[in-house]
Amino acid sequence: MDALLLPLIVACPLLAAGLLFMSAGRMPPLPTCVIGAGSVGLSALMAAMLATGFLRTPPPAGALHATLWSWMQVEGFNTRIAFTLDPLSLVMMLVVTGVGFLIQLYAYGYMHDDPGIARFFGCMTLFVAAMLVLVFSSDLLSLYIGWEGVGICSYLLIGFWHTDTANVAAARKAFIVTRIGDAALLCGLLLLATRAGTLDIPALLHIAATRPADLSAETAAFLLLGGAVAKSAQVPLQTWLPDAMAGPTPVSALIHAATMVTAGVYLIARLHPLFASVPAAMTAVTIIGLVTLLLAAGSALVQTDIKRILAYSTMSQIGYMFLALGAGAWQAAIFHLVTHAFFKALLFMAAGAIILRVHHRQDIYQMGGLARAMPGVFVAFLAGAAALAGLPLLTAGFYSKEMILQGAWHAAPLLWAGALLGAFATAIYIFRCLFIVFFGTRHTEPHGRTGATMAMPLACLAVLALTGGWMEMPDAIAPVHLLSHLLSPLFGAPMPEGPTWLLWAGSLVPLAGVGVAWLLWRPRIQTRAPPEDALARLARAGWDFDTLYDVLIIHPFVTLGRLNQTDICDRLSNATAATARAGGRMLGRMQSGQVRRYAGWIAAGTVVALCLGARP
Amino acid sequence: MNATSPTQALLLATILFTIGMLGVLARRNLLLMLMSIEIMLNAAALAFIAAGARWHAAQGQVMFLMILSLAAAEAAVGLAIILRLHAAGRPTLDADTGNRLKG
Amino acid sequence: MTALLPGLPPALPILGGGIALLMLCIAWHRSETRAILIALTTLVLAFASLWLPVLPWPGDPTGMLFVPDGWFTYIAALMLLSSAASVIMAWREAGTPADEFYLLLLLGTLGALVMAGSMDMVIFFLGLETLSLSLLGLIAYHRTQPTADEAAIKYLILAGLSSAILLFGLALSYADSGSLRFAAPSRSGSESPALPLAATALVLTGLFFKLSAVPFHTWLPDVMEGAPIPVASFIAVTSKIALFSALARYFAGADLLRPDAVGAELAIVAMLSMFGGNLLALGQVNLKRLLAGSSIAHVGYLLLALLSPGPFGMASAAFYLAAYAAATSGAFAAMRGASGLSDIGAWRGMFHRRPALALAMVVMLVSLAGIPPAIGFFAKTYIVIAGVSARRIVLLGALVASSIIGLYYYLNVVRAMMEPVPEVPRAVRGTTANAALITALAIVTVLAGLFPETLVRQTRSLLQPTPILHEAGLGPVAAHDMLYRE
Amino acid sequence: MIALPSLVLLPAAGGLAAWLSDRGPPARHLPWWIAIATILSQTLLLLFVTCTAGWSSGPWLAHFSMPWIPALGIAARMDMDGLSLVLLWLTTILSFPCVILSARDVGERPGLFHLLLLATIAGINGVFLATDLFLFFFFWELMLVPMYVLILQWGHEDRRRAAIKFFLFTQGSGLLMLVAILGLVILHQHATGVVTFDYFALADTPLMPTAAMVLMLGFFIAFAVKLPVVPLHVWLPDTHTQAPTAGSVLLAGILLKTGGYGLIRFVVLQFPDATARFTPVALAMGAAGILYGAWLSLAQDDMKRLIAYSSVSHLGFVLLGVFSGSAMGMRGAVVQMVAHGLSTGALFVIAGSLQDRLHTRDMRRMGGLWQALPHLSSIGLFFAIASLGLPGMGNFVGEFLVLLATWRISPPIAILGAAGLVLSAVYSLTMVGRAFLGSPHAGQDTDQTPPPADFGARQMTVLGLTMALLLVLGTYPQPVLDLSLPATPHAAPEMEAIHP
Repeated sequence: MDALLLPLIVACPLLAAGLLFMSAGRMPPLPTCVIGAGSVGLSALMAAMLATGFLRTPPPAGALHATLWSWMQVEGFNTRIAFTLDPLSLVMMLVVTGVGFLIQLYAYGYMHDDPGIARFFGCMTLFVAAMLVLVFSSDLLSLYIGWEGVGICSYLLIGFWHTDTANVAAARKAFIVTRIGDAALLCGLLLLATRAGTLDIPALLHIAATRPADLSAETAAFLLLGGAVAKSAQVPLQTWLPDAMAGPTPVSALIHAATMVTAGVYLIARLHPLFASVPAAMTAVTIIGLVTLLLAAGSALVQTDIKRILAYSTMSQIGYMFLALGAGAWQAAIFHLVTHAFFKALLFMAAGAIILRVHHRQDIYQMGGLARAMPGVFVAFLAGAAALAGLPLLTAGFYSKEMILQGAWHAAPLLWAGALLGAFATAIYIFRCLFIVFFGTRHTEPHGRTGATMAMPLACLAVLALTGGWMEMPDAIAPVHLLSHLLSPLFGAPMPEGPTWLLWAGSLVPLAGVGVAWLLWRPRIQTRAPPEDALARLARAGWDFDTLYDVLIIHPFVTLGRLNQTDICDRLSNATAATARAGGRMLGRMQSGQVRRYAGWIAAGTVVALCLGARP
Repeated sequence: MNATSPTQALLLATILFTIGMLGVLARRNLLLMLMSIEIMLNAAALAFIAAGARWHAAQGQVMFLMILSLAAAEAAVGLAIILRLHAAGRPTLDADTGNRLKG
Repeated sequence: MTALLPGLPPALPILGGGIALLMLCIAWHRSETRAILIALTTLVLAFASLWLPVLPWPGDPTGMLFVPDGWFTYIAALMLLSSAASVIMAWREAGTPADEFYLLLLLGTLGALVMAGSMDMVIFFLGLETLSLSLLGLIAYHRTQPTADEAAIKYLILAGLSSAILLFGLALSYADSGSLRFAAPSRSGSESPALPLAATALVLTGLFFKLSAVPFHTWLPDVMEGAPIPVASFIAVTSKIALFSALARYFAGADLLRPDAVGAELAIVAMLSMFGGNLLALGQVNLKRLLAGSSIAHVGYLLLALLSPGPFGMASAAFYLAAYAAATSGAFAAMRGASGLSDIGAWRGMFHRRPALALAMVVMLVSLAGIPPAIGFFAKTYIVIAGVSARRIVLLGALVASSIIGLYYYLNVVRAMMEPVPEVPRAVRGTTANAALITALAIVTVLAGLFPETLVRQTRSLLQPTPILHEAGLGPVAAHDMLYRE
Repeated sequence: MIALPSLVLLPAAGGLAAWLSDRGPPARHLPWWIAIATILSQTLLLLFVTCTAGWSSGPWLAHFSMPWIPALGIAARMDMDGLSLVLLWLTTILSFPCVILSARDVGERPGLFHLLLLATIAGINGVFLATDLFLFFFFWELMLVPMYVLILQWGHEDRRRAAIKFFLFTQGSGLLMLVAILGLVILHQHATGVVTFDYFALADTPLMPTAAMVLMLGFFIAFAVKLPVVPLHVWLPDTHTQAPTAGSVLLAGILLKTGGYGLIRFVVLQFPDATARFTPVALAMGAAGILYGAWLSLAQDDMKRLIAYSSVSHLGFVLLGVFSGSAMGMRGAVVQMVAHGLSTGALFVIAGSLQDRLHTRDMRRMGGLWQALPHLSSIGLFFAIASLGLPGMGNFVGEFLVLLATWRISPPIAILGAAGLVLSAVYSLTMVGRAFLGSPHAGQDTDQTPPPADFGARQMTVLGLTMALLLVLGTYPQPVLDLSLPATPHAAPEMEAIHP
């Protein structure tokens, strides 16, 4: 029965998406939303049932399997469309469906007067379905379906308001950059398939566990890492995420904060034995995570667009997860993934609520003093910010970040220091944003009020963002280890905890950060102008990766293509034709019309023939 | 009888032939071209005679007669056509000018 | 009257009789209708008589002056049919009075037939000159057309030159071998090896000129443009067939695969003709000149077949001659049907004005280009088979390359015919006879292309290599009294 | 089995009927209806063939043989194996969009148009069935002529050049193949003393390595021009751009596939050793084609040109698969051919209908079409996504299998192929972005009269079915995969099956 629920959870949003696309925009908003959100809610419900069943009576092998059909079966390779529910995918499933459902609700409030709402909900539900495929698949190739599926949905949704060319460009950029990673991932799959003859994840992991890591294993690990990096917007393929904010805010909340961007983390966690067997890859993951964490936090410090701030913060938070993965603290990574899904979605939706009410302005310097105007939103945003900053004890972010710091400490104190620095910066930039937006003098008069459909999800997520962390606590506070126990069959026992002063450091640094933010941007001395020195501009531009790629790759490629627009190979054939015509003209000249010339040709021919005869 | 051997006769024929050919190539006057062709034909005829003499066979002379008749026929038709050209208003007998058929 | 003379096929006397009759009629009272009737009946009778038995030649076969073998029969059939086509085209077309026109046509056909079967220099020479002299008359026949005389005088001078060269070559070979047998002299048994080679080279010049192979081709485009359509068709088809068959006979005994000067000259000329002809046609705006170029190119293909001895060589050549004859006469007939429009520009939009005619023309061009389902496709394939089996790689390459060039101008005409043009005053229709001719030829071209089996069977092993006099051990003396047997 | 030749004769006869039925304005659509009836009956016939095929009697499913030119050992012989069946089905399916969508309003002389269309289809069917090399070549040439006339008569502004280019390239390379065929025949004759054009007999001809290589190249060039393979592709962009919509669909959808089919049947299976020695070059050419085609299609402004170059890129995968030397690659190549036929055919339909509506193919003068033509644009988006190889669509299955097979013999080439996938995303999305999305083009007046009509039920149905097929092919390709492995000529079908 449970194994049968598994495909149903996917099918539900899929069918809804099909229905919505079929309707071709002829359906009024309300039923559209009911179908969209309803289907996701339904699968959330089923997911909850499934989860409770799973937790109450864990299946014999610790996982549920549902093989749908055999996809390709040719000599030397076969692959199936097969789903598996194990603790990891269980967690992901709950996040995707739960947060997804809330965001769908919110989206109705946000989009209900948009003409293309059917397309919007169609893509959203399709995205949920693809994400679930990604999560459930027990075969890397069917996982790849979901992997690319979410990519295309993100393309469609970023470019949702397609009349603006900028949005279209942003969407294309997002898809293409991730596609580069996907190509790497595909190569990894090819390599693994050639090596193992199958892409069935358990089989692969078995091989990785038994066979010593050879060159091909290392290459495969790095190729997969490439895919993960692009999907999760890590250095050096992170450039697409800030632009992706061009999409409607619910999209940013669902795809570019809660779920899709964390797919890379999920992939690495899913294949952790493979990575664990390749130390070099682990180091690479760690370094990528740390670098992204710091760079993104740095950019977030100087952004002026509220959504871009959140985007950069997303990058840096995923950097945390990569750091944890690289450090081998798998549970920590997943834990942070979950909590991050809560509070980042919350932040985005709160930001969306603000944007909606200040006439779609996004520049924080044009807001300000909104705390009184929209207290509910303020509270929600505050909760989210606190969780993101990881204020001690009462926020989810604190516990997950704490766990990561512990892991980093075990891997290398230096990493720990870096992570701590990141935490400090995080606290600064998010509270900078909060102070500037909600305190001080008001610059834009908000209109209307945040509807219930938007308020309700905000409330739920706010609660989650605060309490969500209690599922896993350090022993020093309370010996609660629900998550790591749940995941231990996969990841083994969690690491032992470090000395207690780590905990102190981890809880004081964010507070310090908040303090600094208050000193700098408290209402009294709020400066109206963002910092304009070179470093700030560089950081605001995301450290100019875009320009770099433009100059190095895109521009030369496109220019050369333009130059060769009329295919150079074409010249060859034209040249041949020209020579033929020239020959024809020459023979025409031979046809001078003068009989003596003709006689001359005959004589010449005869003489040549005679010479031929005389030669031997 | 052995004043001239067939080989010498052949040589003479060859010389005549070459002269005729050069005439055809060099002359621009249609009449003279025709005459050069006659020379060539006669050279061929002479060659046949010589060959016949070499093999002591009469076939050579037969060929000679044939060629003679051909030469006559050609001359006749050629002159007729030249006359018609003149009638058609071609000013000169210059073969190089006034050609409409070319290219 | 099955055989007046032993070994003489009845077709020749029939033609002669027809000619005489026609002359009498002309002398008595002119009438084009009667003339054409007589001409046609003569040709048909001659054609029918090809199947009559020929009185066997008494005595030594090597002494025959004229061989009515299978090759002769086949070639003669082709030539009779194609000159019949010319006759039909000429109906109401040649300037009045047209009686002598048919007379000359018959005369030329007679010469061509004689040439095709001749084994002896004298006979060959007679046939050749009969043909070319009557051609002269035909070319110059149009009084009104100003270019006719020019074409005629050009043909006269060049033909005279070439026949002089040919005769000189024959004389040399006679001087060398002492026999008038019309065959390539073998170098064995002659004291001066240069002599036979020179002789062959000169004879080849003569033959190539009439065949209009590059570089002896220059006269053809001009003459064809100047001559009336039926004559052009006659030159392009009948006389070429005759000349090619003579060439084939000339080399019937020789081993062309042996790498010597003759083989080299043939190969070079073949290649030059393929490229030259196609390139020449490439730039033409006059349909007659275009067809002249294409016929030059086809001579090149035929030479490839000739140069590929073996089971397929002559068979493919024979097949190709048939395909070529049908398609080329058809093309000229179509031009005649379009009231002699020879400017390609005038053919624009023909598809919209006269679809049937245009369709026929397309069939002919497609056949000439060697595209299925027309017969030309299989013919070309057949020749390529021969070339491959004889390993003529270079020539095959030339064939492929030049055929691609050929495709271009054939399709160019097709394209011109398809272009939509503003309605122009519709051209005067050709005669119904001509229309029937076009239809028949088109049907033949397509059907024979789809089912070439019968023709393939017909053309197999027509021309047996004939022994050369020297090997027969027949001395000049024998040749001497052989001459006086007539 | 008489059904095989009737697969060729039926469309031809239908075409003739359509031509004769062309009686001017009052019954303007009569030829169209006749054409539809023809392809419907062809579908039924093919269904019949599929059902009655001898599934049990080995890889060869159906046979027909009858002497044609016995003097030269030429027979009208047709045999059908799974590969032929798949491609025949592709032909039949694609002839529906051709006729139903793009052939309805062709302007003057609809009868002739349908005649040519159906004649081309007949020739293609023949190519997929013939197992007598002469017959094969006959059809190979035969299918070009009507296509040439189609382009010439109903093509766009620069049609003359395009048509003649198309014809010269394909025909010229065809002549090379002819020489190669005859060379094979002659060698076979020298070896056995028998002149025959029979595929199965010739496949067993003992050949010197060099001879085999030369002959193989003769065939390869002909098929490479058709497929097309860079640098022999130059005829394709012009032709596809200038051809009328139906012509483009036919060209891209099916005609190019004859090249792939020929490579499989007459190159790889007939000259295995030579092929093996030639593989490195072929792989390099394939990769070059993938990248070069994608690169150039990225640079185009003309929509049809862009799609044409994308075909060059996609068919590079076919070359890789065919020469990967493994059954997996072969199957992948076939799936790729089918998927490409469907997706690119549909894309050409869309480009064509855009040209009918906007009278331009220049994407610089399009943009923001989504408002005016939501249905058309969304369909275009779908097929663009399909052609960038999204998993779940047929193209991905083909590309993945091909790449997997390639990786086994040469990872670098496979990596280049994967890079091609990135580029395919670039050009597909560029096309979508420039044509359908963005702000409505300034020059393209929004108040044009009448506003361009969006896709109606007819188009939506046909294209919707095409989408469904692509999705099915992408999610459940097994039937095609099972069929697509070609039967070897050495397992010659038993005789009594040939003479029923």
